[in-house]
Amino acid sequence: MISIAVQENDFESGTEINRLSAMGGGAISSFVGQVRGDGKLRALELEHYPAMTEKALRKIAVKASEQWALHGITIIHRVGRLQVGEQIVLVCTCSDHRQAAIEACSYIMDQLKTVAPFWKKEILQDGTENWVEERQSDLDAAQYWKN
Amino acid sequence: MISIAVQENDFESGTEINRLSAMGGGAISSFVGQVRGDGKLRALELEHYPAMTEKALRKIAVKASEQWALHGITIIHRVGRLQVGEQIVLVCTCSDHRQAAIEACSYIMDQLKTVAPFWKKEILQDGTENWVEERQSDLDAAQYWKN
Amino acid sequence: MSHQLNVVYFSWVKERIGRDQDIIDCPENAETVAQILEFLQSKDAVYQEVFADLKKLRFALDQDFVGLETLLGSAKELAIFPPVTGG
Amino acid sequence: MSHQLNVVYFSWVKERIGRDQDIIDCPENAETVAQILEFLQSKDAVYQEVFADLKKLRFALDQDFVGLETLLGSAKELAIFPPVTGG
Repeated sequence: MISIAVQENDFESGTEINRLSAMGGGAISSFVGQVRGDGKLRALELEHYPAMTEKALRKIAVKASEQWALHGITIIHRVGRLQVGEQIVLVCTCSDHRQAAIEACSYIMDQLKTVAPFWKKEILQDGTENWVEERQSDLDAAQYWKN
Repeated sequence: MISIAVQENDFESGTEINRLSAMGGGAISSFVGQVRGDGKLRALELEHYPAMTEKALRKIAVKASEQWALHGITIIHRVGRLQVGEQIVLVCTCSDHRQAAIEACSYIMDQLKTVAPFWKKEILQDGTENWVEERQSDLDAAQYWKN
Repeated sequence: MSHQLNVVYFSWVKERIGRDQDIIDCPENAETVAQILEFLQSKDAVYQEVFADLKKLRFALDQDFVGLETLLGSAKELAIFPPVTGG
Repeated sequence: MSHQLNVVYFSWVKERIGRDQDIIDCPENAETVAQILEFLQSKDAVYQEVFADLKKLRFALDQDFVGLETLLGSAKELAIFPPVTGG
């Protein structure tokens, strides 16, 4: 069961984990990304491509479910303005086996970072704004799964 | 910050994730193991070696914090009688980087399966009881981190 | 018959162009993504500057990632944006 | 002076022996974990049977995993149990 949500509202990781664990697989892996403060950052503005976002996330989830035996996949990605410390993304996977759950969760995050149409703009304490640039480490991580 | 708990009571994965995410690392990985039903199983009885358990879990957490840059590690393991579907274990890690958080979480689970003094007894629907035997796949998983 | 294409922009591409989409009539000889970019650049100095470094851009045709040489076919929407940075 | 050792059992080792610990006076010539096992086996047919296949057992001395040839030293507690199966 694949569940995808793109929303402005916050989410409760515990609620999502409990929903997947109710499927009885026994192994639930999850990842939460949040806005990390470095002293200079005030907030992030998350833009996306509404017509494409859910399609792209679903494609990633389907690929994961073809590679690992999963009972369920949940992806929630927030958009709009997010303050330092707020949650951005949740990926949660449920399987009979912990390696499958953990690897699928890691795979989905790596793909999401490189093929889901989201763009982050940093709003700094001094008011300046910068579009975040892609990172080589994210490209390398996504590449790993192709080998 | 390492937090270890061995307890009969259930836990709330969301509460534990939120506690670690409050440290501001930005990347929070977690794993939940639960009693998986196969139709024949009624419950598990989790025994442990109280004088050693926390020491063994803390040693695993310290080793993880030496290998990855982590802001926090939480390990909760339940003991006593657990019905099908109940949660057994939670591992949660927080880092600045998602790969570090995910790998450390995976490492801790693999170590926990092989060097933490817990023993599972299966209580089947028909009343028979079996001590669970160690699995080669768990030994292989723990071995992986030594290479 | 002229083929209408909705060209949508995101992130700094949208900011620099100053709007989030253009509805264009594809010229007869524009068969690929690259040729649409050339067409837009020929019309306007802003496009010329924003699309100057193609390595900094990514493209999606009807909401699927494509390369510069992909044929437009009967696609209705071309999206132009920088590399994604979500998650 | 005789060295007292608390020998604790878990899982099916505890069930087969029928209790969760023994407090024993180590014999003078028992210096390793293996020698304590031999000493216990020599005392009782139940120990002899439960400890018959050493490959199925694991050991901890003062709450640290050890091998059969580890020296007892001044350890106060020896634990004998099957491979762990938590998580």
